[in-house]
Amino acid sequence: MGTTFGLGELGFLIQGLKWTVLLAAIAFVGGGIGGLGVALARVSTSKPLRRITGGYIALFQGTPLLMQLFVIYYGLGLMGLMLPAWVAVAIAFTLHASAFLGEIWRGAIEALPKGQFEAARALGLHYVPRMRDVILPQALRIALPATIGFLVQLIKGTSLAAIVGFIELARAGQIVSNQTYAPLLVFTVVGALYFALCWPLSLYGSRIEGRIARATAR
Amino acid sequence: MGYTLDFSVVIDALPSLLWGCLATIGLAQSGMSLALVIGVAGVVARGSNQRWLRGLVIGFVELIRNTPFLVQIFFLFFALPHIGLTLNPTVTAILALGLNGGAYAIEIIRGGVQSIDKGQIEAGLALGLHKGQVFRMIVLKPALRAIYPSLTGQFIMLTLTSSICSAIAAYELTSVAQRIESDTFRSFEVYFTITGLYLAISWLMMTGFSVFSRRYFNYPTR
Amino acid sequence: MPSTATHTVDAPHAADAPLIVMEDVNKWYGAYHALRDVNLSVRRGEKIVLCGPSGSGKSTLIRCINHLETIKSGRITVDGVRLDDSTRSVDAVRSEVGMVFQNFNLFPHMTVLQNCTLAPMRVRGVTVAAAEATAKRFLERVRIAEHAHKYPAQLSGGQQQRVAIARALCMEPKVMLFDEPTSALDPEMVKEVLDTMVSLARDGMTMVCVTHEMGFARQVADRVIFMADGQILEQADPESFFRHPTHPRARSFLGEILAHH
Amino acid sequence: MPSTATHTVDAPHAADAPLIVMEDVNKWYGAYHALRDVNLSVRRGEKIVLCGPSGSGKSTLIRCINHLETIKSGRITVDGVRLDDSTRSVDAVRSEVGMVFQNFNLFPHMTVLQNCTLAPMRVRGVTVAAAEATAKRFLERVRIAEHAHKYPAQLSGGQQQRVAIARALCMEPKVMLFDEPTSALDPEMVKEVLDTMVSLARDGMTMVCVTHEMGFARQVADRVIFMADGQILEQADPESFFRHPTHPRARSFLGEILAHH
Amino acid sequence: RNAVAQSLADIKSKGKLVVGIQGDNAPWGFVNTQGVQEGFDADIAKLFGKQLGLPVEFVPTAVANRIPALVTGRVDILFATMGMYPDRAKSIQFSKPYAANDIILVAAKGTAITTPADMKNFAIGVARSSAQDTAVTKVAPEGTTIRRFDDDAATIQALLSGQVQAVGANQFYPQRLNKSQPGAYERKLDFVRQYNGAGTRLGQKEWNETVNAFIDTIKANGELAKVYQTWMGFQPPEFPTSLEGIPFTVS
Ligand SMILES: Nc1ncnc2c1ncn2[C@@H]1O[C@H](COP(=O)(O)OP(=O)(O)OP(=O)(O)O)[C@@H](O)[C@H]1O
Ligand SMILES: Nc1ncnc2c1ncn2[C@@H]1O[C@H](COP(=O)(O)OP(=O)(O)OP(=O)(O)O)[C@@H](O)[C@H]1O
Ligand SMILES: [Mg+2]
Ligand SMILES: [Mg+2]
Repeated sequence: MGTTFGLGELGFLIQGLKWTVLLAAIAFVGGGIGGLGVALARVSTSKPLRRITGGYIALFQGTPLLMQLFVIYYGLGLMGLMLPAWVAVAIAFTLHASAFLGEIWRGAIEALPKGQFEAARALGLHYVPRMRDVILPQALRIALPATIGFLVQLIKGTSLAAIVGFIELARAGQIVSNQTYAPLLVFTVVGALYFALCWPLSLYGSRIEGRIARATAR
Repeated sequence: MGYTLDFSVVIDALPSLLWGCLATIGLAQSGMSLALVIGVAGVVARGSNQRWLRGLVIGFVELIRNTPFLVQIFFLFFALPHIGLTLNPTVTAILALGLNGGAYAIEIIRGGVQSIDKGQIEAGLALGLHKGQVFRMIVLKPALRAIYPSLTGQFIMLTLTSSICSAIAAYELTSVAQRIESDTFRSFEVYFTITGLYLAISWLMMTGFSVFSRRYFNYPTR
Repeated sequence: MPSTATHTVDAPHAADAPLIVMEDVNKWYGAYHALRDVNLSVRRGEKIVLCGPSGSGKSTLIRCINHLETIKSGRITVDGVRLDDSTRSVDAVRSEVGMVFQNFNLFPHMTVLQNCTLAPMRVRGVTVAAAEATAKRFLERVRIAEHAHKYPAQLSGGQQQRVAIARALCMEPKVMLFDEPTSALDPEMVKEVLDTMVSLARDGMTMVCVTHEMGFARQVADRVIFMADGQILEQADPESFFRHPTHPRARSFLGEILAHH
Repeated sequence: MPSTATHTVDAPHAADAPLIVMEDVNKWYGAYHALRDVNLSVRRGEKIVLCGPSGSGKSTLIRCINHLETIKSGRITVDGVRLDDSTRSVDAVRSEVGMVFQNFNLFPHMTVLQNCTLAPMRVRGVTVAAAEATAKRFLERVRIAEHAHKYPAQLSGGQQQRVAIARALCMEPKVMLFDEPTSALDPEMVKEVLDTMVSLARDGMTMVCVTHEMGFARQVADRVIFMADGQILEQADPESFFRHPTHPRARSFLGEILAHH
Repeated sequence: RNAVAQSLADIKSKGKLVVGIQGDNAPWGFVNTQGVQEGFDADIAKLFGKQLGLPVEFVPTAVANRIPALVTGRVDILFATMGMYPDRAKSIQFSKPYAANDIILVAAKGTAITTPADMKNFAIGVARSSAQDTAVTKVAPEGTTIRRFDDDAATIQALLSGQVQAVGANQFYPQRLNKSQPGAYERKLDFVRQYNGAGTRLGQKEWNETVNAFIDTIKANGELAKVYQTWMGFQPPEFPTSLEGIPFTVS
């Protein structure tokens, strides 16, 4: 028992990092699809649909991700739905991300000039091509910086998957620190790995934000 | 067989859960106040003409925004003692929340300050006010008003983030819940309940924020 | 040309049947009565200029024609199709009616060409090649074909508005609606857009234009319609309208806008 | 009154010494030379109107006077104080110079009264009561005292601009600078602001105004200064300036703006 | 109510044995840096799998989540260092004990703790929901500062960085603490000897019997002693035949 922090341990952390990336990717893709649905529901003409998705967003934005993970992970089990841990965690993250991305994109859709919707309708475009070809491409562009910002949050948020025993980066860090008795070193490395993952995204996000700001300032 | 939900243990533990809520609100409030101070100070420092100071602020913001809160709070709790600074869990939690919220607040408030018409600043200078006075008396309030929704949104997130402080044994709602859970083994009931309590807390805070906003930002705009 | 108030309807496709018929149309925005018992009929090939003070309901009127607004009571028929809120009737009408807005409303993320081919492809289902051929023809028509691969933001206001006209034409509509197409333009660009509209009018397109360009009205309108408070107060050929407007509101309105020019 | 180009300086507080002196002032924005060797001296009680085409440097000139812009070379002296980038000289000058901007720049989160008392209290250190008494006097002066407790957003543009004038006056400055104070106003509000300025002028306030209101210039200016390309090309009393401008650029400029009125 | 494997036959037909185990509690159960589950509990579970003729799948579970993982059917059985308590026995079915664990208090040598009452003067760290938590909470005088961390690693780290002055520990803590600061820490108090049992869901009579039979077998044939020697370096103690309020079998 008890090793020092070496290449093997670093490898183990990187193994955890892979899971972190995978989890974030699943959550982002799932949340992207779900969020699109939520955003469209929020701007739809159906009042019940708006209400329901509004409540859904309030629930997921008003409770800690930690609780969402726990309740979904064990709540599904309680309902007799037996799923592998990573599936349950992916569902939890997807639901979480859908709420946040849905809200971000709703804001972007509503920020578009009304004239864009009207011009599309006046051309006879139906709902699907109107949204797919005219509205969403513009809205997603406006929402890109906020979306990337949320992706960074999501990557960091995957560290909470540790509480349900998922061995991603943060959990791997705990395990290694437990075996090497060098938690400071280990957590510095863990922090650095998160930083290396998130920082380029953050930079990219603020670059786009600057570009959009300049374009709209014209 | 199977599992039957039984909320009686939760009802028995209600008083301690409510204390936990208060503790969470207290942590969040202190964290937010600190975050606001850091935010405003950071914006001032970010706009200074000292390169190193600007660099320091930018570095701080990027460091915080790109690492998980869990790592940050571990670092404060376990690393600071090695340089002779041993803070108890509650103080550590407030510090961690303040630093984390502060980094986001810097970026948000900076956006607000940039949205203020340059003419406002010039008008203040032309009246003979100094740069600091112009910032405090003329720029700050309209800037805060402009970004109030995103700032309060961030503060709600901070409140929810405080649940992670249980990792360093700070006293707050989640740690109370985990305590009850380990006493009763009634995990589902406990977690369902505190999820509801968190929802109530964030709703309460949102209400508080909007009341404050109506009071403080009571001047009309066009 | 004197104004005729033909009210026979539902005889589709007869060449001399009116293209647009509005009968007793009433429109409310909440508690505000925006159109009051509007009756209007537009013949094939007719050019109509709508004018009137701000808030009189001009935009509302033309937006009702292609169902961008729903009406409370009355009937609107376009080329024999009764607009009745059903998707079928709305689709049928919109594909016959082109519209040009004050703010152009080009899609900024698409090139000029893509702006023009989108609707024909998605609504009419024509092929890319066919849509592009049509688009090029109409871009040529508004003398802007050389900018086909630019994005709207790279064009001047006048050029953008001509693209918007071409985009509407690509659906080969039977009637074109214009809502103050030149009022968002810098003075030097107004003329290029008006010239395009004049040449469209010459080709026999049926047109309903909201505009305060009285020179344009004099040159091409068959009929000038004056609105105030959601009502049509006067309609006449431009000559008589400008020479001796009968309604006092029309007189004061004309006094105002002509003083500016 | 003929223009005098007195260049004696640094004799502070002598009643006949010029209040503002600019000597060989040069200002650059990056590579752009915005003011070229500007020389100007303003006597106590003198009213000067600055005009010239857009981009000629009028705003830049008056902004240099209270150090909203720093200059590259030359000297600016206000009431005997040489502006030298030191906080002391900047403070001294700013508290003697009032400025009114095109866009009013009232502080939206303060009432009219608070707008007017802020600087006297914070800069001069007077008490609330004294500051409010002064503020009320000047609000009375611009005939807006009844709105003292309203917020800027609740006032019309003309009222806002009068508050901005009162705010500047509350610091009891020796000179007032105006940068196109009426050009952001709706036509009906221009007159109320101009009337206020005329009455200020009557009371003997030293004024430097950038404005294209030629009626105002005729009525109150002691001297009209014409700028182009960062240079002062002509200065004369209004009568001669409007009757026979000597510089060709001034002539064409006058032709242009008078055609509009 | 839930579609959970109920009997031995169900598990056999599923083709694998899913075991809930600790992932970071060396030497009981931990995932090594190659990502492979190891430890005392892992070896016992493997023996069980061998006896059943089934491959073993490990699900590492955090201390606080062991019971939920079992109850919701995520795992078939817990070999997860489960201390046998009457309270827990209300939620899960314990088997006969297969391991013993001494719950103790550990602090730096100079720390003035000789009786449980002395704990009042210090901040005591424990891993939340662990046997140590239970023991310290029971024994410590009213008003003692008890800080509950997520796991052993954080608890040990808290002691090392001085955030707590003593920790509720199991028999392995001193060895681990002294690895990082040799000779600095010592056993201060002995609380209890606690027994660990395997956990199954309540009411699974046949399954519980299978587990008990397995434990009897390894106690008898020396396999248990071998595993003990490997991970703890000493021989297994005597195990009690009954514990107050904790039935080993389904009644
Ligand atoms: N969506 C709406 N909700 C409420 N009221 C509306 C809406 N759209 C228009 N109105 C009101 O209906 C009236 C008629 O508006 P409309 O836009 O048709 O006028 P207009 O004649 O086109 O005026 P303008 O020349 O200013 O464009 C106005 O009083 C306007 O305020
Ligand atoms: N901050 C700046 N950076 C760069 N160039 C500037 C800046 N401010 C002004 N300029 C340039 O300096 C020149 C003079 O500007 P100034 O604002 O003084 O002109 P002006 O005479 O007041 O014109 P206007 O009548 O349009 O207000 C202009 O060409 C302008 O583009
Ligand atoms: Mg209109
Ligand atoms: Mg200017």
